[in-house]
Amino acid sequence: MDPDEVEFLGEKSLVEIVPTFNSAPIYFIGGDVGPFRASIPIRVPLWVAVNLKKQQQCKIIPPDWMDLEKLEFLKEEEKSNKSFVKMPSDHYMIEAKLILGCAADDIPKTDEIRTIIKDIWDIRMSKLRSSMDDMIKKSAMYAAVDNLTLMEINSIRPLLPHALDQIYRIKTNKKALSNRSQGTTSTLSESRTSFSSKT
Amino acid sequence: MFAEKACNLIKELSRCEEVLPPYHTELVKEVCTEIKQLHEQNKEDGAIVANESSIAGYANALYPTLRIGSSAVKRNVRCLLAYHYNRLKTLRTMRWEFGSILPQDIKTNLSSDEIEWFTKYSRSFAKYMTSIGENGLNLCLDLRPPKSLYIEVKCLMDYGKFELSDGTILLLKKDSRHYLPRSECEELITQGVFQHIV
Amino acid sequence: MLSTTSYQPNYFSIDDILATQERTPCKFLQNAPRMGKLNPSTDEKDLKAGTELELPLWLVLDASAGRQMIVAPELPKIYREAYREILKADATAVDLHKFNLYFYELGSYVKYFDRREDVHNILLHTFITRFRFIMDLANNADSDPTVQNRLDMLERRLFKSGHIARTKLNTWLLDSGAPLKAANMVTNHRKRKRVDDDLFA
Amino acid sequence: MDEIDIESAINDVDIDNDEEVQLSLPEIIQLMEENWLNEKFSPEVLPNRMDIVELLLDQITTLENNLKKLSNADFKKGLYQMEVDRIRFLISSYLRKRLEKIETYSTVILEQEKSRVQQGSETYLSQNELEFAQEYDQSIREHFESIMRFCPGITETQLINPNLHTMVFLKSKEDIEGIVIDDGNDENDLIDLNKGSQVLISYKSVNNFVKSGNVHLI
Repeated sequence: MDPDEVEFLGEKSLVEIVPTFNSAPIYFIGGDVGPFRASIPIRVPLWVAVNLKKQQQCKIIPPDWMDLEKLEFLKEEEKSNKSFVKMPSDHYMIEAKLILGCAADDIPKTDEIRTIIKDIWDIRMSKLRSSMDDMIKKSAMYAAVDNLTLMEINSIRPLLPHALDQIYRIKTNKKALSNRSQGTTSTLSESRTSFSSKT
Repeated sequence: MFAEKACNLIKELSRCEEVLPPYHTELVKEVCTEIKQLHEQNKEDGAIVANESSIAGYANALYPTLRIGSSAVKRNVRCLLAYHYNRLKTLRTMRWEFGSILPQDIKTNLSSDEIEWFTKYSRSFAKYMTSIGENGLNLCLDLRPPKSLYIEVKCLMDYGKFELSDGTILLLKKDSRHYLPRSECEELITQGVFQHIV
Repeated sequence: MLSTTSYQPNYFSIDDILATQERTPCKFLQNAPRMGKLNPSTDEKDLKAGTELELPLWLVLDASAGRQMIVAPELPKIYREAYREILKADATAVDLHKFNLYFYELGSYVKYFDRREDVHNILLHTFITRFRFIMDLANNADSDPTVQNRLDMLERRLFKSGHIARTKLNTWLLDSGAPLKAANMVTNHRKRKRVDDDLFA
Repeated sequence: MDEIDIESAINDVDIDNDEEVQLSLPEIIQLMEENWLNEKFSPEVLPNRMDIVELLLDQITTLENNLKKLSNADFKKGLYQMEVDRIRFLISSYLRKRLEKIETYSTVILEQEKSRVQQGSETYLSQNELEFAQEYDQSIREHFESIMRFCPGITETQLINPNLHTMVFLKSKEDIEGIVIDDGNDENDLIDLNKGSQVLISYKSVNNFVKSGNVHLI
């Protein structure tokens, strides 16, 4: 999946804005948004917020987690923890990118926030690389990825699943010599081998 | 060696991914000839093995030759079909990317069977798209998630007149720039007429 | 093939056809009349039992299958002990392409030529050990493009798909929006056309 | 155009879903997204959801017709159009993915569909997809026949099967017990999934849960 497709899914998460206009609700197929009253905060899908912001029709209120102190704490936690820490938002990277990208003027200390989110992302990326290597070394055909966000999961695709597919194929490719014929169909034989480290 | 030529057909394809090399009529013909000859020979040998052997056929002196011969036919056929199959796969993608009319210089690289197949595929595909929902749905559009309603594009060639859905007519000249609804120019971007300016 | 699925051979797959074209040593167990042409070092019409030859894998597989074996297959040398030892010592240091462009695919076929599981084990060991190397290569945007010359075909596919995904992610992280692009084939067609045009310039 | 038009257009929907209670439109979009992801990552073609595809297409057609009446100056027009584009992307990407698989595995899929009909079970393809699959499959066969005309009768049908062992990521929507992990060795482990948990696992271990909607691929 391409990152912009993950972003597409993340854009549905809600974010608070302060509109500069008055308007009746918008009746989206995906649910009503509004009514809008100038200066009264309201929650809208991220893609709506970004579009309104680009037209100078609102201020975006940063999500609670987009706060330097909280992020510092999160970064330390991520650093000291061997496993992945649960992120405050399932789409933190997408929210950060889109909100900081268009509403820097609404958010204090944008640069610091941007840097620290990137730090957290980098720490997690490096953990991901070691986990992938571990998994391949053990040829593990199962892994829990509970605290990974969709964008992070997508960052190890296709490499990890494809490498495991190939390991499985090498492992199970044990057709008996007698019933083999060149260029048969691609069905895998069901026979198995006892080699490989136990997962 | 048997099936060497057939394998050369495959090597030709493997050298150019995502472009279609000219249909190699001559080599295909040579492979067909090899198959035909081997097949005839196998039939002859097979008859001898079947007739002569009072015991099991594999005791016959010609049995090893027959085994090798039929393996060679199988291999030749595999390469021949794979050559054509993979070309159709590329052609299929071309229908999605170029639309139902292929550029002339690509057309000249196709066999007449392939041109016929392309027309057939194009028709089935169009029929399928028309059948979706009440008004049909063009699957060659909306390839990426929408980001903004309007985008800036640069025209890469003298294209001529282009009508927007509201009836406005634009004259598209090389290097001209336009600010247009994304949905209206996506197809021309895919076809390389427009370049999306970010 | 589907762009998103990992490699799996089928009847039409180009890689499987090329992998089965690789030469494998074997010994004829029976006389094969009129097959002397398989042996380039003699002009004899028939091929005698006992002749040792290197033949394409597809032929060796067929001729060695079933109860009545025409040829006895042997392991290509790159899967024999001396080479296995090199891989065991440090698989990441090996130029696998020099071993064979279809190291894993060919190996998956010929591993049955050996009764023990040594070849099977070395295929897994090699793949698993070299994964980190391939991952780092794919993640490193400006890695030297010639490095991938040391990969076998299966590894190259992995590298390539990983590298493309990584580049897309990096672009996403840096840029405000991915531009809409001309289709791949359209771009290739243009490029090639330009080359063609240049020839006549 | 006044707001009522759009509102009535949107609220005018009755979804008859025999399997579950009536879903709201936001829930239907959610379901469409899950089916899009399922189709994107599952190696085989899944039971079609043309019911929700058609429902959403009707919605956007109505909405687009109403939009023509809305002044270009109204900022809401752009947002409505954007949502229409989002849904259309979702649907067309979903259908493209299905078509891609239908073409690649046409022969196998057609056989499976035939046996589904014989067993009286629900077919996976829509009627239009089925027709497309048949035409496609036949066009390939005819192409091959034409090539082999010089020496008929020496080819057999060659099947391309999806690799059901493909590793996939999923999110569980329910608690599920006793999923078998096939790691290619002789022993198989069992695992349980909690609602909301995410795992990387072989598609073959979970394909039934994907089809029943207890989990969705991510």
